[in-house]
Order: sequence, then structure tokens, then C-alpha cells
Amino acid sequence: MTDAPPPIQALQDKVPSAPPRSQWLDVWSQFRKHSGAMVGAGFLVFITLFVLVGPYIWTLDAQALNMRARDIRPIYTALWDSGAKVDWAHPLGSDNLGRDGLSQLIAGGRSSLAVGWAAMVLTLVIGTTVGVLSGFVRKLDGPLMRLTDLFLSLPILPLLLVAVTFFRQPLRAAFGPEGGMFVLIVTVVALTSWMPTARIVRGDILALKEREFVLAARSIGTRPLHIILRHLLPNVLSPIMVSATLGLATAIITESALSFLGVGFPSDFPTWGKMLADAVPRMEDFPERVLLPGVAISLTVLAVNYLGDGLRDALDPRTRGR
Amino acid sequence: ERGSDGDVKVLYWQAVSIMNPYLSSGTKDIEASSMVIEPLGRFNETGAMVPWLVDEIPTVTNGGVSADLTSITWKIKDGLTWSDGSAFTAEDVKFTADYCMDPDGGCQQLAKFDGVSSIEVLDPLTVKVTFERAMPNPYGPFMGAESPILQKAQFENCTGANAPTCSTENFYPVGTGPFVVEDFRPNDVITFKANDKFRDPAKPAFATMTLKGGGDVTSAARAVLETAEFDYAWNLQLAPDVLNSIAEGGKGQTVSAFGTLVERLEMNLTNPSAELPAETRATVAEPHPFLSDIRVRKALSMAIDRELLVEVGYGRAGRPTCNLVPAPAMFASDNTECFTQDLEGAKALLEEAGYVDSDGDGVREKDGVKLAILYQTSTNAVRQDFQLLIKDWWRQIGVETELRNIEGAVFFGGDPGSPDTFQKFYADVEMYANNFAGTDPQPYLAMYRCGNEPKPSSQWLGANINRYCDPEYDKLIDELGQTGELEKRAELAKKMNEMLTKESYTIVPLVDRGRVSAHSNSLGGVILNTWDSELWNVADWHRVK
Amino acid sequence: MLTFAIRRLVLTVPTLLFISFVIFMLLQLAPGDPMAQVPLTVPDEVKQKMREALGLGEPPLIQYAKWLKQMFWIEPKVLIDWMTRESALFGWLPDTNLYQGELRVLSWQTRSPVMDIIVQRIPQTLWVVGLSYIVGILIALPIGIYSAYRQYSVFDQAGTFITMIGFSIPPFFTGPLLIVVFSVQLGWFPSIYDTTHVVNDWDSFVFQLRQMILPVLVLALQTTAQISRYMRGAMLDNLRQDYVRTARAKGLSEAVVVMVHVLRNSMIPVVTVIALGVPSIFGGAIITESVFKVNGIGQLLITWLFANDLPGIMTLTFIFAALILLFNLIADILYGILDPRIRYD
Amino acid sequence: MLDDTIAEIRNLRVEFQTKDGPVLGVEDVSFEVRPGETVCVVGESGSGKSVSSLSLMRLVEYGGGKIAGGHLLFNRADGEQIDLAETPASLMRTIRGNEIGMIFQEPMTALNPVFTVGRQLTEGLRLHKKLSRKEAQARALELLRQVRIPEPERRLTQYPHELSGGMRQRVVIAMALACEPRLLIADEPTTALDVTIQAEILALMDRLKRETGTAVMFITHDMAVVAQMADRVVVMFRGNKVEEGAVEEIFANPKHDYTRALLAAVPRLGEMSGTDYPRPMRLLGQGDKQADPILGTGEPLLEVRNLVTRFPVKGGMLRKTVANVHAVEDVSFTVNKGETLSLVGESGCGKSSVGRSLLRLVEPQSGEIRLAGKDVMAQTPDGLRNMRRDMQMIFQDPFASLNPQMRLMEQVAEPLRNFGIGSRSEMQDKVASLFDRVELPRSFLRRYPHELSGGQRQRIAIARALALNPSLIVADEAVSALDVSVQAQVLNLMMELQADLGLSYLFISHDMAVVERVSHHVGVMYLGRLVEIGPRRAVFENPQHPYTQALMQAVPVADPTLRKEEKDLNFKPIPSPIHPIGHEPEASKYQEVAPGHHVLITDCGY
Ligand SMILES: Nc1ncnc2c1ncn2[C@@H]1O[C@H](COP(=O)(O)OP(=O)(O)OP(=O)(O)O)[C@@H](O)[C@H]1O
Ligand SMILES: Nc1ncnc2c1ncn2[C@@H]1O[C@H](COP(=O)(O)OP(=O)(O)OP(=O)(O)O)[C@@H](O)[C@H]1O
Ligand SMILES: [Mg+2]
Ligand SMILES: [Mg+2]
Repeated sequence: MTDAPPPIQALQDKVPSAPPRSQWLDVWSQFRKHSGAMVGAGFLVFITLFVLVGPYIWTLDAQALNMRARDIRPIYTALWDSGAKVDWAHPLGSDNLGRDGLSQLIAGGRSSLAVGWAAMVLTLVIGTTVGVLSGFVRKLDGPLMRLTDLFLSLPILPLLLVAVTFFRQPLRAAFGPEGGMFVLIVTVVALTSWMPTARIVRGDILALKEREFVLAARSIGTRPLHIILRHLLPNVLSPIMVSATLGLATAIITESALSFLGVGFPSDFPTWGKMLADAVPRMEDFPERVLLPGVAISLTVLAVNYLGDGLRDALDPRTRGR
Repeated sequence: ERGSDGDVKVLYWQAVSIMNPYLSSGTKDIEASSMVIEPLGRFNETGAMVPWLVDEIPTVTNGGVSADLTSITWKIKDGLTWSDGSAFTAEDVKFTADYCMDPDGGCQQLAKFDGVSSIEVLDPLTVKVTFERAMPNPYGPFMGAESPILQKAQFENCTGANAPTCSTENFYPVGTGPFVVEDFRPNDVITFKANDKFRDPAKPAFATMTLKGGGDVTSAARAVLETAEFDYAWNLQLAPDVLNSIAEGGKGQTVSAFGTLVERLEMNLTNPSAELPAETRATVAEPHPFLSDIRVRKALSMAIDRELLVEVGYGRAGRPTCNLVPAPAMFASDNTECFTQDLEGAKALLEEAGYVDSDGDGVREKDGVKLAILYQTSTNAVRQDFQLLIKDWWRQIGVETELRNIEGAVFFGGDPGSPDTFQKFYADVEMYANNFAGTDPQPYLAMYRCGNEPKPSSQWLGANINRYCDPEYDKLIDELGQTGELEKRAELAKKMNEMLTKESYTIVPLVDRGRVSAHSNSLGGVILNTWDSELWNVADWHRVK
Repeated sequence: MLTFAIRRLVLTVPTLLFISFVIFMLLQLAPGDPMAQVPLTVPDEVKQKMREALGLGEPPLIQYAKWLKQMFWIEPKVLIDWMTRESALFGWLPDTNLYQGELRVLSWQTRSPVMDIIVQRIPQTLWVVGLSYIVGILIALPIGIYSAYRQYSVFDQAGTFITMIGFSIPPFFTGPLLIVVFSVQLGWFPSIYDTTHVVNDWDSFVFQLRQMILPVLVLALQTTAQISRYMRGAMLDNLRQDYVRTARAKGLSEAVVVMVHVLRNSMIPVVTVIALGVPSIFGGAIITESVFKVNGIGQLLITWLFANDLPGIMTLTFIFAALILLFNLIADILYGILDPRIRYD
Repeated sequence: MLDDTIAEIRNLRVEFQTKDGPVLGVEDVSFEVRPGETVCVVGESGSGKSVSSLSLMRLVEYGGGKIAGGHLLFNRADGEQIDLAETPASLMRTIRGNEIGMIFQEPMTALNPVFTVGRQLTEGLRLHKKLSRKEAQARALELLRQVRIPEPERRLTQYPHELSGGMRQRVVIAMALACEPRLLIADEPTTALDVTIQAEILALMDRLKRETGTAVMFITHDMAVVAQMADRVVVMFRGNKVEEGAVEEIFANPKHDYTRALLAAVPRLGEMSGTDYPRPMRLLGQGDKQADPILGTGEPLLEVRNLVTRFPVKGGMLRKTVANVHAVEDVSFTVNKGETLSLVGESGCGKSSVGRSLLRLVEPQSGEIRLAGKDVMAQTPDGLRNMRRDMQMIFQDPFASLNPQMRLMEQVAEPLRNFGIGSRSEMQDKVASLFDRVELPRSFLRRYPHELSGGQRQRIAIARALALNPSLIVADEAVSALDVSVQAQVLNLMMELQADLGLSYLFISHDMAVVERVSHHVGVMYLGRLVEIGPRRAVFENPQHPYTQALMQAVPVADPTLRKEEKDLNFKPIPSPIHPIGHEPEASKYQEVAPGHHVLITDCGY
């Protein structure tokens, strides 16, 4: 036993080779590996800048009517149709009232994205809260699940009308006419779409609750609230992410469907969905008016979806290691 | 020859719910039923009365209307039969009136029977309607698509509270018209077949008719003009550029006609501010802070370019108007002063009224009152475009506008609990269209009587939306009610029309709206009529070879 | 299992009552008015009379009680009568004649029994919306399976891309788009669905197919997008399981391993998702139905909503709620049947 | 002598493609398997045992692995020798399951949950042997008889979840044997099982091997099992083979350091005979100093009297309680300060329920629990939370008991945070010193649980339990999931802490050898009752209750010279602990056979 290295070596635990890194650096480096997510994030940053900074660069007012310059085609149509009515002052054309296409797209994006994000966040908050409570508190499970059934069967249109009747005035007072309507629509969209999230979260919580680390947390005196916040929520992040990505899409689309049915924002408040809905009757002559907002919606939804995929991988320390 | 032209397909983008116009006053329902059940007399495309189930229209001249204007006697055509083969008699006519006037029936055409005190059957083919008072216009009952004759035998057990339960009767009425219902699917599709008992043996040319409902206007237009899947599409209220582009499909053509429908801005003469208590908000107790000034109202009107509105919103289906009563011709005043937009004049008028932009925010104000307008209307693409254009013009004269659109079902619904009905008028300006039934504007003009305004004590019912009140005007209303002579009536009506419009700018008419419909190239005989049912002459429709 | 189902069914009754009450009150609060579509030419007094004739003056609770009675006492009687009189299944029983002309749930708009109209709408709803659901599933499953089996392959990426696009484009856009392309430009398919069409020979069958293609396509796009995501996820979960290795160790071919062992397990969650989506057939296709004028139940609901036909909306939403609860239950039971590990007792 | 071997692995190298580049699963391994022989492959977790065997089946490819080098020579039945590393997939399918059978580690997950046992058994038969459905059924039945499953006919139509773990593992074995393979690969077939079932399975495999002459490649990390089963042993360490030899040779004369360390870490039943007190193990490399025995104090700390815990079984239309699971039935014991009481017994006998009842993580039905004189049962929720500062728990699965989303530092600090102990920096210091205490480098503070090995994770769990300075720790199967070598370290750590801090343990385990090492007192549980309790020496050296005796019999001994003969190990299946509502079992009565050594004399169901 003289020549052998100290035998303790043989029994020593394997020590992870890579040095520990800061948590966020770690998340970032994992995230970077997901090319789809990077492209998605890139696009989202772009589109966000586009709608936030856009109005300062392209200063035409989206609401300004110009009857002399209406029905202008986008610049690119000149490529194949030399007779098309194009104008560099309106690179993406203008609509039947002469509103500039590009500034409308910017303004519409602002509101669509705002509605999408806000409704999504609200959906998540409601869905997660209900899901966690019904999964964690046994007594609440039955009532909350019945509540979910109730909301599943609530018709959205009457709900919206009721909300408008009761809350428009106070909200208008508090947030101004457009802000008030925004709050209303976001709330109604969220109120009618949180149920799947709640169900999924509940299922996951029910399973997680039986895991030993939750028991362990109880045994070291962690209060229920902290068990939820520290132990349960971070572990249901992944299904929440999935709901979030779908939720954004649903919110943008629901808003546009409301516009289509005529119960959305007032006419001087453009959103992508509204632009799309308004342009449908003219899509043969002016396909760009449906394509531009349509593509914007689809790309945003796609980008968010990929971003969600990447984030889910990056935020989960288990996959991050691999 | 009857039935030789096969099937005709008609598309109504609002689906038909019921075949009984006494239980639904929806245009679609009235028009669909007009092919089956018919009134005694109709209005033709010029608004003139034509006898239908009678030999002539009763008048004072021919003795049909009593000299004191309190009764009218109809003489039914000889030998008319119902589609079930039984004879059409005066009893049926009397029954129809009783049916509608039954207090429990909820008859939707009750207004047609306004003032009727009794109906007598003089003989099997003669019926006399007696009124409580002199009726300068005694052609309410049994005239026009809204009051067709029901068969007594069929509806006998359906009066009063039973009216709604008779669904078979309401869906499959026995009539005298060119078609009979073969299959009725509420809110979806109706198939008709030619009435083999129809009085003219050569008509209708079509053996069957399919009346499809549902969908949206654009695709209805497409189905006729672009793909020719259907022969006729009703009421194509589309932006003119859209309609023109679809019409380029070349498979059909559009037809248009004008009636009395006027798209207008209503000025609120009372204060709708949310800060006021509910009892006085938007009531005569609180005059409007700036719209009560006629100069402001006039300036707002002057700023509007009606020609452009028509071009953007209605095209062939509209023309600018300054009148509340644009037709019939003898009632319409020749008021065209508003056709030219005058932004500078509007500004000057506001300056004169003391409204100046003192703080440089682009909005005029006086004594701390800003010219900030809440402008509401029902949700509808054309109205929304109008809102935008008008908002833009008003901005140019220094008036700030907030737009609001309200779902039609709420806006036009009379729910007293809702803050958003057009009657409550919790806004400064609102826009919608209204017309009058038939050709006589009297009840229409009588709406603007003092005290007839919606208010909390009347559950917000009342037709004087603007809260207009002028004793002079009320006098004219009474006078009109006493006058039987047509020229005199026309003069009075013109005067009243002008008081409401160009003299007070209480109502700011924008567009005289016509009807546009489309039919395929192979459908002949279509004569568009806005005074009666669009399908009034469906018996004459035929296939063009 | 049986007691589970019965217990759940029994529990459903109070839930449904509660839901119907909430919906009723919501509709009461809603500011719509059935008179809104009546032209403005009709004077207010007449409208007021009409409202009273509809029973609108009564207190809401009484209206609700009346509706309850009509819905749960009178309508079932009509149903039983119909079953013993005409249905193929119970037609041999003596006619019951329970229904004695009491007031049924009447639509304000059409003045006819709401249930009759709904029953009338079921065939076209099933033909178009139901079929599109099935088509969507049939497309979605192979896509989901293959994308999971070849995770991160080109097929998988493309599948994700296309299904997400399908998910994010609203039907009020795809519908008119397809109409413009296939009806107007190419003239291949009708743009208007003929609900009275009767299939009795080959030609009429072909016609039926042609008129169904466009709406089915629009709707299937949505279904496909969602179901294929679920299928892919479930397959991925199961492909990682140990039993897959065991199956391979037995020497089974890949086809058997994937299509028998993995698929059977993955179908458990997917089938329940599919079951949960069935109620949406009866109300989720509002826009598509009206674009193509299919006039199914979705279109009925929207018509009634805009007409404020309270009994109609109430009954339809109630049926919808009942379907949701029923398919929740079916999903749970299916779960129990498909997964032998689940035992409800 | 090629003819002599069935399979030969030569210089096998397997790589896995991961996101951070290739990972070596096996670096360089060569060994051979001869007909009729059992080759045991041993080594710590992650050393490449499974990967080697999966390579032989060419199943690594499905897990993302790639055979990067080496040969896998296999002699087919017709004498032809082929290299499995290069065999096309179609030919491979005819070999898999047919000529090479494989038994997998986890009986719980190795079977497809939605197909019946019969279907899964016959699948391979119909494929390889082209049997008709009927014939396959018959053969399946025969196989089930062969593996001695009770009521084989019924089993065929049952689903995996309806069988107990032991039965499931027997089904897996039957499946592997179905086509009479010439080589049987068994990857840790008994690790997840109870001692009693393990003994049965081992005996079964041994018998089958003798009857059919199949060669067996047996993978395990349990040296006791190796000693029982092996003809030859291959020792693997971090992807390499480090030693190979006949079993007696390896045990008697290990050459490689790792092998020696491994053997030293194995607790052997009977090692402690003749001693009264537990004593840390002598591990290689920790110097030659003999650790001192831990004497204990004899002062009672925890007193449990007549503890009863039942779980309601709901049923019927109204979800009323229709029956109760009698998990703990009239259990009384005492844990002294600074001493360890161990509870042993088969799976499901209620050990964990006792532990959890003490902390009231499950609510006991009745009974008395006193910790240092304070009545635990009488506490309000808040009082209970405070009581738990004195009682902590360590759970079986170090993976499951740590939150995968939290950093270790936070997890260890959590109890301190819960009770608001100390400032932020004090807390950090405390956590760091706890890490020192459990011998973990401070650099681990910022890591996540998945970055640690099982042993390290369990030490984190211990550190967390120590954070509040408890006087009693309930260790529920705290070392069962660990490798022997790691297990030994953790055990030593626990004993050291006991010696230093005067901790008391309630040690729950089913491993008799470990229990023998660590306990002052031992309680044997059966069906919710303590059947025997007393000083460890008394219970182990003089088991009185028949169940205790049977249990002792089943334990494999890590010594190839002491192989157990195949005798009838047929344990009676444990009766159901579910009793209808209102069933009141009789009270337990004990007879004191020696001072402190009590044996149940009333009926316990055994
Ligand atoms: N699918 C995989 N992807 C990446 N690495 C893997 C994979 N499977 C195994 N490995 C790696 O290969 C090495 C050997 O693993 P293997 O499963 O053979 O260990 P083992 O000896 O069977 O351990 P245990 O006793 O825990 O079963 C380990 O380091 C492991 O991390
Ligand atoms: N929460 C619970 N609800 C219902 N029954 C339970 C519950 N926990 C445990 N049981 C039942 O109580 C009995 C004892 O379980 P317990 O976990 O205490 O056994 P154990 O001896 O720890 O077994 P193992 O060695 O497998 O951990 C078992 O029959 C088990 O099924
Ligand atoms: Mg392994
Ligand atoms: Mg346990």
C-alpha cells in the first residue's frame, strides 16, 4: 500500500468541474444556446423598439387624415406595378382616409402589444393564483374548480357589455377615455382566458405538493405562504411559461376578434387586430393592409413562443446544467 | 308563365327570424313576409300609393275617406283567395286590426293603428276604419309592408297573450302574395314556392325562392357581384370603394334608391357632465355649457364637408342633405346652404361667440369652458370613418373631440339602466340615422315637442333626443295635426324642418341615405323601392335570357 | 368508476344551477335591449308595450324561476314525447303525450321554442364544425407524433412554425382570404354554405364536400395548431420513459415501439384535451360560421346576442355550460379508462 | 479461446453528445462473459455500468450515446461471431430480446403501464419465436410459473400497477427470459426492492441460471449481492475497468485502491457482534485511528406512547371515509439523548408514518408524544412550528427532498430565515460553518442541487436539518439511495455529529447491516406495530420474534464464503393494513425477554 495514491482519492466525491457562475449569467449563457429563442428575443426587442421609438423617428401622426393622399400603395408595389400610386411620404401606403400606413402600424403595435402583454400578465396572475390556491388548499379546490367551470361557460360579449356599462365611467375618470377602455378590454380578455392556466397549474401543484422537498420545507417551519412562493411557484414556472406564450397570442387575437365584432376600442385607437379587421373587405385591392398587421401579429406570437421555449430551458437549473 | 324560371336565390345578410311583421319590426322580417302576406295598398318606388288588394286607394275625392277625415272605407278586390284556397274577406281585414290592437299581444306595428277607434265590416268586401279624431293621413292601417292582412282562420287562436306561442302560424302564414313558405328555418334560410292560387295566373315567374340569411355585408355583395352564387343581395351598406371594387366582378349590378333616412348629428342642448347628479344630468334643468349657444352649433355644422362624407361613406347610396325631411319632394325644403364647407367661417363664428384659444393648446375656450366634445355613435365602419373625419375638421376649428362608439344593441336599446343609450345622451354630440314610415312626416316632426324629451321621470323614454323646446314649434305641431290640405301641410312641414335644422342647428343633417342592393345580371324586373318592402314587386321578377 | 361518474353527475346539478343563475344575472345586468333592433320609427310607447308582452317587467328572480321551470320541467316533457313518437330508438314505446301545450322557452326574436331552433342547427354544426374538429385532429396527430420522434429536425421546426402561424391568424382573416382565392378567383368552391342541401346521391355528396371544404379548412387550422402541440409534448414525455427501452430491448421494431407503446401512453393526456375541446364545437366557431354563412349554433348565438334575445342566449349558454361540465366528466372518465392506473372510487 | 465466450467487450468507448460538448460515458472497458457464468459488474453510481450493458444491446444510441470505439463481439447460437457495434439495426432487432435478454433497474417504470402483463410478455415471443397468440399465452404462463409468481393465470390479465414491486420485477425477469436468451443482462435488478423480496429474486435468478445455463451479466453496486451471486467480478470506476477477477479473489485480496475502498465501506451484518455501542466505520484513507464508540446518555429525550396513525380511505357516493389504513398501530418507544433508535421493517410497515407523526407532518390519531417533556400533540400550529426547531427530518431521496430551483445556500439558510435567526451576514456565516460541518467545500454555496452527487446532496439535507440546532433528527431512509462508499461517509458523518453535538436520531431503514452499525436501540416493525424492540445487541444477536428472525435470514452477507443456500424464503405476503371503519385492533402487549428487550406477544398478523 505504499505506492498507491492516498486511497481517500478513490472515494472522494466527484466535484463539478465548471466553476459556479452567477445565476443570471448562467441563465443567459444557456439562453444564448437556443437559437430560436435568440431570434425570437431579437425580433421582440426590434418590434418593441419599433413601436416605442418609432413615433419619434417617423413623426407622422397615425390619426392625421389626409384626403388628398388616400389609398396610396406601399413603395414596394412599384417594383412590379409601375402604375401604382406610391409616395415616399407614405412608404407603407395609406388607407382610405389617408392615414399613413407606417405610423398606423407603429401606433397599432403599441396598443396591441400593450393589450397582449397586460392581458397575458393578468391572465397569468389570475390563473396562477387560482391554480395554486386550489391545488394547495384542499378546501378551496372544489369551489375554485367550479368557479373555473363557470368562467369557461361565460359568454364574452355580454360580459364585456356589462363591464362597459358599469365601469366605463369610473375608469374613464381614472385613466382617461382610452386608458379606461384599455383597462376594460384587458380585464375582460384576461377574465375569459385564465382558466386553462389555472387547471394546468393546479395539476402541477397537486403533484408537487406530494414531493418530499415540500414536506421538508414544512418540517423546517416554512410557513404556507413561503412554501408557495419559494418552493411551489418556481417549480411550476415551465407550464406557466407555456401558458404565457399562448396567452399573449390569445390576448392579441381576442382583442382583434372583439374589434371585428365591433366591441373593441374606439375608432381612433388603432390596434393591429382592428387594422386587420377593418382591412378585410379591401384585401383584394390593398392586400398590404391585411398582410402588414397580420404578419406583425403572427411574427410577434411566434417570437414570443420561441422566447418562451428558450426561457423555460434557461430558467430550469436542471436543463441548464446539461 | 308561372314557375317557368326555376329557382331564385336571395341573400339577406341579416337572417329572417319570423314571418309575421306584427311580432317583429325588423326590416328583414317585414320584407320577407311581404312576399307572402300583403296589405291592401302599397307605396311604389316614387312613394305614391298604389292599390294592391283593392281596386283603388280611397281618397276624399273618390269618397273613400270621409270629408271630416275621421273614417276611411276600403273596397276589396273581387275574387281574391288565400293560398289555402279560401276566400279573402273583410273579416280578415278586421281581424288583422283586432289582432294588432290587442293590448296583450305586444304588436310591434301598433303605431300604424294609432287613433283607430273601430273597424266595421260593411259587407264581405268592404271594411270601414273609424278614427277617434280627424286624421289628415288616414293611411296607417293596411297600407305598406308593415301592416299586411293576416288570415283570420289561421290566427284566430293566436291573439293576445297567445300571439307568441303560435310558432307554426308565425312561420308559415297563409297569404295572398306570390309565394308561400315551404320551409322556414329561423335565422337561417327560408324556401318558398310559388303560390298556385296567386291572383295573376302568369306570375310569379319563379317556381321557388331561397332566402338565405346571415353573414356579413361584404361577402353578401361578393356572392352576387363576383361569384353570382346568388341573384339578389339586400341592403349593401358598404364603403363605396369596396362596393365598386366588388362590382367590377361584373356578374351583377347595383341598384339604389332614396327615401327619408337621414344620417344626422344630434346636438345635446343639455349638460351630460358626469359630475352632475343623476336626476339632472342631461335634462332640461342643466343647459349645455357651450352647445346651448347656437353659434357653436352652427360652427360645428359649417366645418363639415358633406360631399366628402358621402364620397367616403356611401357613394351612390347617399347624397348630402341639410334637411331632416329630405323626401317626398313636396315636403323637402330646398335648403342647400350647408353643402359648402366653411372652416374659416366657422372659426370666425366661434371667435365671435367668444371662444378663443387662449392657452395655445389648440382648443378654444371661454370662461374656462373648453370646446371639448364627446361624440358618440353606434359601432359601424362607415360611422366610425365619419367620426374620424368630423373629428379632424373640428380639430381644425379648435374643437377637441373624444370619440366613443357603442354597440348597436346597447345604443339603440332602451335599457334605462345603461348609460350608453342614444336616448340618455350622456354625450355632447351623437350620430345615427332615422327616417319615418310611409310618406307622411307628421309624427316624425311631432317628436320634437317640449316635454317629449327623455328624462329620468319618463324612464328615459321620449323621442325629443336633443331636448329641443320651442313653443313656436309646438304650435306648428298642433296646426299640422289639424290641417288636411296637402299643400298647406307641406308648407308647415318645411317650416318645422327648417326650425330644427338651419335655424337652430339642433339637428345637423349630414347624408340622405339611400338603399343599395345588388342583383345578378340574369335577374330582371327588380325595381328598388324604399317606401315599401324591397321585395314588393317580387311577382314580376324573372330570369333574363 | 360507475359510482365516480354518478357522483360527479349528481354534483353537476347544483353546479349547473349555480352557473345558470350567474349567467342569468349577468345577462340581466347587461345593458342590451331586445327592442334595440326595432326601427326608431316605432314609437316608445309601442316599444314599452312590446317589452311588457315579453315579460320584461317582472322581477329577475321570477323570470329566472320561470325559465328554470320551462327548461327543466316542460322541455324534458317535449323531449320525451318526441322520443316516444318519432325517434328510432324509443319510437316503439307508446306515445307519451306529456306535453300539454304549456309555455316552452320561447325565443323573443323568432317567437318559437328555442330548443327547436337549436335542434335544427345541430346537423350543420356537426357537419362543418364537428368535422373540422375531426379533420384538425387527424392532421394534428401525425404531425405531433413525427415532430416529437424527430425532435429538433427540420420537420419539427417547420411544424412548430406553421402550427404557431395557424394559431395566431384569426379566422376572420383566413375565411375571407380563402373565399377570395378559392371562390372568387378560382371559382372552385362556393363561398356560401347551403344548409338546406340534402345528400342523396354521389353528385350531391360531392357538392356537400365542396361547400364544406373552406370552412372546415379554416377551423381545422386552429384545431391542428393546438392539438399537435399537445401531441408533441406528450410524445416527448413518453419517449423518455424507461418502458420504451424495455420495449426496444425486446427487439420490437421502431414502428411498434413508437406507434404502439409510446403512442398509446401519449394518447392519454391528448384524448382528454380533445374531449375538453368538444364543447367548443358548439360555440367556438362564431366568426367562421358567419363568414361562410354556415348558420350553425355559433351563428345562432351571435345573432341572439346582437338581438338581445335573453331566453335564447340563456338557453344556449346553459347548454354550453352543461356540455363543458359533461365533457369535463367525460375527459376524466376517459382518463380512467385509458390509464389503468387511475381508479376512481 | 473464442469459443468459450458468449460476449466479449473490447476497449469499449461510449460518448454522449450534450449541449456542452461530448461527455464520456465509458472510456475504456474490456471484459468477457462465458456460458453459464455470472459476471458481476460493480462500481459506484455513474461509473458506466449501465452504459456498457446498454451498448451491448445497442440501446445507448436511443439515449443519445454513440459507440465511439471498441468491439462488442457476440457469438450467435449458430456459432457465428459478429461485432454488435457494427450490426445493422434490422439484425440487431433479431438479437435483442431473442439472444440477449435484459432486466432493468426500475421495476416500477420498466413496464408499460397501459398494457397488460400478458400482452407485454407475449409480444417478444410472437415476434421472435413466431408463436400464435395461444401458444404465446401458454408460454407466458409457463414463464410466470418459472419465476414463481403466485396465481400466474390472473397476472396475465393484470396491469403492472396492480402488482407489487417484487412481482413486477419478476415479470421483467420473465420477459427477459422469454426467448431463452443465451446472455442475460441484469442491470441492478434488486436495488429498488426490499430485503425480503431481494432475497427471493436473487435466489430465483440463481436457480434459473443453473437450470438454463444462461450466462448472466449482473450489474450492481451492492457488494453483498455480488458476494451472493458472482462467479467473476468486474470492478468499474469512472468509465474504466479497474479490476477483474474471481469473486473470492476480489473479496479476499482486492488489488486496486478503489476496490479496497469499496469493500471497506460495505457494512457487513454481524460485524458489530459483541459490541454494545455503534461506532463509525473505518474507511480507507482516514488514517488508522479507531473511531470511538458512541456511548449515549440513557436520559430519555423523546417519549412516544401508544401512537396510532391512520389514513382514511374515502369511497362511496358521498366520499365518506369507509375504511382506514392502519399505518401505525399502538407504538410506544423512547429515544434517549445522544442515542439512536432504529426502526426496521419491510416497505409499507409504517416506519415513515411513525417518523412523520412525530413531527406531526401527518396527524396522528391518538397517542402521546413528548419531546424533552413538552407535549407535541397539544401544540397549536404556531407552537408546533416552534417545536419543530428541536426536531428535524432527513428524507430518503436526496434528489426529491431538495428544491431543484433553489441554490444550496438558500436551502440551508431557509430554516434560519423562517425563524428570523440572525442578520443576513450572521446567517451566511452560519451556513458556511454548516457546510464545513458536513464537510462540503464552501464553493458549493452557490450551486444548485443537480450539480451535486447524491451523497453531497444528502449532506446538504443534513446541514439543513442541523441549522436550527435540533436535539432530535428523524432520518427516514437517509442513506438508502446512496452508493455504499458514499453511504459510509454519510453514516460516519452522522455518527460524528452525534458524538460531537449529542444529537439523537430516529433512524429509519430497511438495511439491517446499516442499522447494526449505527444503532443503540432497534425496533422491528410489522404492519404498523413494533414486534420487537430493545438494545441493538440484544435484538440482533438474540432475535425473539419469528418475523425478526425471518428478516435476519433474508439479509445477504457481503462475503462470498458465506453464501446462503437456496432455502425457502417464501415470505408470506403482507396482509392489508386497511380495515373497515370502526375496527379496533387489540392493544399491543409485550414481554420483556431481557432488560429493555421487549417482544410482542399479541397477534400482529405475521
Ligand atoms: N443519456 C445520457 N446523456 C449524457 N450522459 C449520460 C447519459 N447516460 C449516461 N450518461 C453518463 O454516462 C456515465 C455512465 O452512466 P451509467 O448510467 O452507465 O452509470 P451507472 O454506473 O449505471 O450508474 P448507476 O449505478 O447510477 O446506475 C455517467 O457519467 C452519466 O452521466
Ligand atoms: N398520506 C397517506 N395516505 C394514505 N395512506 C398512506 C399515506 N402515507 C402512507 N400511507 C400508507 O400507510 C402505510 C405505511 O406507510 P409508510 O410510508 O409509513 O411505510 P414505510 O414503512 O415507510 O414504507 P417504505 O419503506 O416503503 O417507505 C402504507 O400502507 C401506506 O400505503
Ligand atoms: Mg445504471
Ligand atoms: Mg418510508
